[in-house]
Amino acid sequence: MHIAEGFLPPLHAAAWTVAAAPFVAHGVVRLNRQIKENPEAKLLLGASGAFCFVLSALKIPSVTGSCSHPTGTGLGAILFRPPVMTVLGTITLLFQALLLAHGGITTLGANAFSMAIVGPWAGYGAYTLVRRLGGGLLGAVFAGAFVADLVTYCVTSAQLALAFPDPAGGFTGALTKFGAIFAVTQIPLAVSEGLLTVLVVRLLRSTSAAELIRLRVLKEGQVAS
Amino acid sequence: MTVVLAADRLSYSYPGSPPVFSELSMEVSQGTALAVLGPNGGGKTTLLRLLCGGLRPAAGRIMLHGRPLGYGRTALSEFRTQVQFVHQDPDDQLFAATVSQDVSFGPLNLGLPPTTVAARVTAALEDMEIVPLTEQPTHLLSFGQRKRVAIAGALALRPLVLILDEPTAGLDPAGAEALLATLRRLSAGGTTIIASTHDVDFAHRWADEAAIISRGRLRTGAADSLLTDSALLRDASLRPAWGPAVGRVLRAVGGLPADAPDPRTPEEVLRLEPGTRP
Amino acid sequence: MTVVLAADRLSYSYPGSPPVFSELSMEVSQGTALAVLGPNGGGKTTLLRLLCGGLRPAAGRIMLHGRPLGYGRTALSEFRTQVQFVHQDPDDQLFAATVSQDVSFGPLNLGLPPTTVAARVTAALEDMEIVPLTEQPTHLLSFGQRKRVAIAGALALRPLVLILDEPTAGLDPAGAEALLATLRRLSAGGTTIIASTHDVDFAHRWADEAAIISRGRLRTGAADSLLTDSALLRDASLRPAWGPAVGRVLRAVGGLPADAPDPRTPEEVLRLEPGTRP
Amino acid sequence: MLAIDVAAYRSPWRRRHPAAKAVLAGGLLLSALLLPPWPGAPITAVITLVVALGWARVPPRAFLRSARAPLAFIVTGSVTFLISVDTSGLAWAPGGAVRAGEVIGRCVAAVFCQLLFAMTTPLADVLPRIARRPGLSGLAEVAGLVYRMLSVVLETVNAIRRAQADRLGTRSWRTQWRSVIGLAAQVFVLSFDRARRLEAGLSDRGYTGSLAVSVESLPLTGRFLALAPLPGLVSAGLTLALTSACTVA
Ligand SMILES: Nc1ncnc2c1ncn2[C@@H]1O[C@H](COP(=O)(O)OP(=O)(O)OP(=O)(O)O)[C@@H](O)[C@H]1O
Ligand SMILES: Nc1ncnc2c1ncn2[C@@H]1O[C@H](COP(=O)(O)OP(=O)(O)OP(=O)(O)O)[C@@H](O)[C@H]1O
Ligand SMILES: [Mg+2]
Ligand SMILES: [Mg+2]
Repeated sequence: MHIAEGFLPPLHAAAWTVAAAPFVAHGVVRLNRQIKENPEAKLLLGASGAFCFVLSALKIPSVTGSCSHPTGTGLGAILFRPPVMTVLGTITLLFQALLLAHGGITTLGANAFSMAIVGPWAGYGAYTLVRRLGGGLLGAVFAGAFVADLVTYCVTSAQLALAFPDPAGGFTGALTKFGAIFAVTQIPLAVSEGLLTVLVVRLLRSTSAAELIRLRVLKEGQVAS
Repeated sequence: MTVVLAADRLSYSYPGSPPVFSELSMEVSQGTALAVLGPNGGGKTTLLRLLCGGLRPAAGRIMLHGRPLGYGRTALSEFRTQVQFVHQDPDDQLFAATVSQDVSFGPLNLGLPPTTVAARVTAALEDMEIVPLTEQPTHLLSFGQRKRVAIAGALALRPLVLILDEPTAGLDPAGAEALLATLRRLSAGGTTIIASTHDVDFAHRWADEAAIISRGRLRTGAADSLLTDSALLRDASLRPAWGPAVGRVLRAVGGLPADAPDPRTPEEVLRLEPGTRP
Repeated sequence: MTVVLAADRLSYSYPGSPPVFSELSMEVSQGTALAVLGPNGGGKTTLLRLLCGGLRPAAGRIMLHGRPLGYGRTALSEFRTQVQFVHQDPDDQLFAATVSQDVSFGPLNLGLPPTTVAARVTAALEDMEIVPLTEQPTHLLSFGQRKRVAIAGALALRPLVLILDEPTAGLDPAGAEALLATLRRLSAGGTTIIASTHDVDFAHRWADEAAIISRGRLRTGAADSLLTDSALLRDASLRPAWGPAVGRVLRAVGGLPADAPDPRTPEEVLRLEPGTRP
Repeated sequence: MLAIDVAAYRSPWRRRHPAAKAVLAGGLLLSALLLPPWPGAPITAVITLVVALGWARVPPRAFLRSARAPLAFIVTGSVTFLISVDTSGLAWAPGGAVRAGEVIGRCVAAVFCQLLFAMTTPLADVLPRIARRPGLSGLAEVAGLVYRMLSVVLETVNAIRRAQADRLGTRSWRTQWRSVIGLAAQVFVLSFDRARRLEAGLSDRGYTGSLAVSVESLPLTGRFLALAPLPGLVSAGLTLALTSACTVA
């Protein structure tokens, strides 16, 4: 659910763009540093961006039986770390706006704030927390993907509630409404995305251990676990 | 002979492009080996994908045993237990981590019990002569090996009709020879096989029937006559097969008895040199 | 003739695998058309990538004009202004969004002024006969068209040596014919060309010299003699070329004058039928 | 491939400078967002539609088809305006229909402007131009690579998805899960394999860190640029004139 072009009042669209800008700029600085140290990184980043885009275009069967798209922000944040994921996520959102008309240009800032900034950071936080607390890789991955997906949609609901407060209930009333429509239908999907991500990472651990080690998701010698 | 698969006045165009062909009809009889030829962009892949239910025609129908194919989920999945398609690029098809996992995908989807699945996988790997690769990861195999795994994945479903897109592309001559032997063995077992190729000599050696598709038009007929028609072939950016051309000239100059078959390989030609032991 | 490119006791093995070959040596003279043949997995691609500096040998050296190639950044980039490699899969090489953008990459890296770059791009597109595609996006092109763009990208650097990995794979016979003509034109202009292929007849028609690589061993020699040596070819999973085999038998039975050249295509064979106008 | 992308490459406006097209679509977008929704939104929407289908000759079916996805979001989102929620529970929102109508109107006009730009301007013409600006070159080059690899990976993924269907991978809920897990993992392997292969291919072409390419030089002057701001101005002028006429009356 990307906020469509024109849906947000101009002032809100501008404010979210301003809010997202420092995070994206920080990510770009990191990205430029990586590229400067190692020109080949550019190609890996390109591949990672393609991966994020294609991942979010896959249809997954939701536990309720219908099909929906995963956000991919949790897996992306775990694999590439939040700052880089912010840049890749923003590029993905821009391409989705211009190639699929999913999301808009003036709402790019708002969408980036939820899907490329808060979602990845929250997911990565959950993932790190579970690992620090001694949880296994797969448990942490589930937490990361689940939280990232859910938080992304909570932020979207909050953005909409801020823009369109309920005439009677104000911000909280509107948040309840948008929350009911977006976030609650999203819980089964967040579970699905969590499960999918776990199963994918489990598969990758056996087929692409070298890449996961390079991305520092696995440590050397952890492959067998 | 009973017609297994038929196309009835098919039309197709990709979104935003002119039609690849329209009103195209053809019939394939049980047990036939049919070669589909044509220039780059002629429409071979498109035709094969329509025949296997992977693309939905703009107009016209595909018929299996005389019954038109429906495009609902159950109708299609029933159809696919009988008609299987192997892509030109094995990387378009292989997705599981190891060879045996990938080949087991189809039979598992049929809901077969695990022992039957295992038996099917082994049989398919034996058919393709890749039993030693069973537990290898697919992405470390050579191109020719990946191609064999892709075919095994289709065979494991025991299809009535097997459709292959350019099965020899990228194989060395020995690999193509081995594939030829495999296809013949499958045909002998009653499987109907349709394969596209750019290699006129391969088509001529393998196929009973040929279909040439070029600029939206389809010509079908016995492989022997179609693949020796120079004008028709040239028109489709193809060249005649060597074997029949050499046979014809040799017979005319007395190098081959009038009733002898055409040589099929350069080795067979060399054996015709006077003074060579047969 | 001067030797342009040479390999001196090369050895190579991929990490964790047995050596593909060891102590392999060869020399390529200026202006030669050299065909590299061998079975799937024989090591053709590996050899070509070593020759173009894309892989670094475990032992041995590559020499350009007698000077050994260094693997530092400047040495390599100097080397690549003279030796260019075209991959089998054009998607390994094309990265820019449109044809002209992609072809401009090499000349821009040379630091040429914009007008020279533009002239080089146009010339390369003309050479490959794809001027009408100039502003097309690469991802909407057919395989054969992308292949041409990849070759144009190499040509735009005006290399001394052009190395191509299976340039005919996936092309229809007419496309292969057009490529043959292009390679001949480049040779006539003095470019040294090395190409791998599985198509013995293509190799025989195009190449002056041949190299056969199989199970770690390399045999080089004149294309005429190497590509008619049945035992050697069989050993490398190849088959003899049709043309020379047919020529030999026809001469033996009096169907061809002793001093006439071998027929090169089935069409030429058919023209030898008595009573056919030449 | 992606319908919007294909339309952009085939657009008769392909040879117009992207900046001029940005001025045109951006001007219309501003009037869609900043003018009072009634009558601003319908006026802007109609003018944009006329420019897109009439002047830029965007294929109408592709245009409307591409508008479907955002419209679904817009309608779902606006439904919430009809009801109101507070501590006392649910109720019909007074003036909710008007509010929903305003947002839908503004949104439709804005989406049309977005499509007008997207369907006449391929990313291929935009990204290399951005790559020339210092500071942004890394970002734009990475975006360019994403774009290129996207088309290759997407094509393979579509092929694998079809192949999975051929092998009965969409039969049931269970088989669908198995298919999508295998596919998602394969996308990862595939993307990184692509990067590795492109790395080899580019280094053979002399890659040392810069992916600069020459872009076709298009004129950023002349009639088209002069006309570009016009549709936006017309829509603004018309709206303001109508509004003031109504207020006066
Ligand atoms: N996905 C697609 N979208 C648009 N056009 C397509 C698509 N796939 C193929 N085409 C076009 O349809 C026509 C037929 O293509 P098809 O792939 O069937 O040819 P082919 O005979 O298999 O060629 P080849 O020998 O190169 O494999 C061509 O003109 C091609 O450009
Ligand atoms: N990246 C790699 N890692 C490990 N082994 C490899 C790799 N690439 C090739 N090989 C192995 O090296 C050997 C030579 O491969 P190469 O690709 O050079 O063969 P080729 O002659 O080009 O074959 P083909 O005709 O199939 O293209 C093969 O045994 C192959 O399995
Ligand atoms: Mg094809
Ligand atoms: Mg090779």
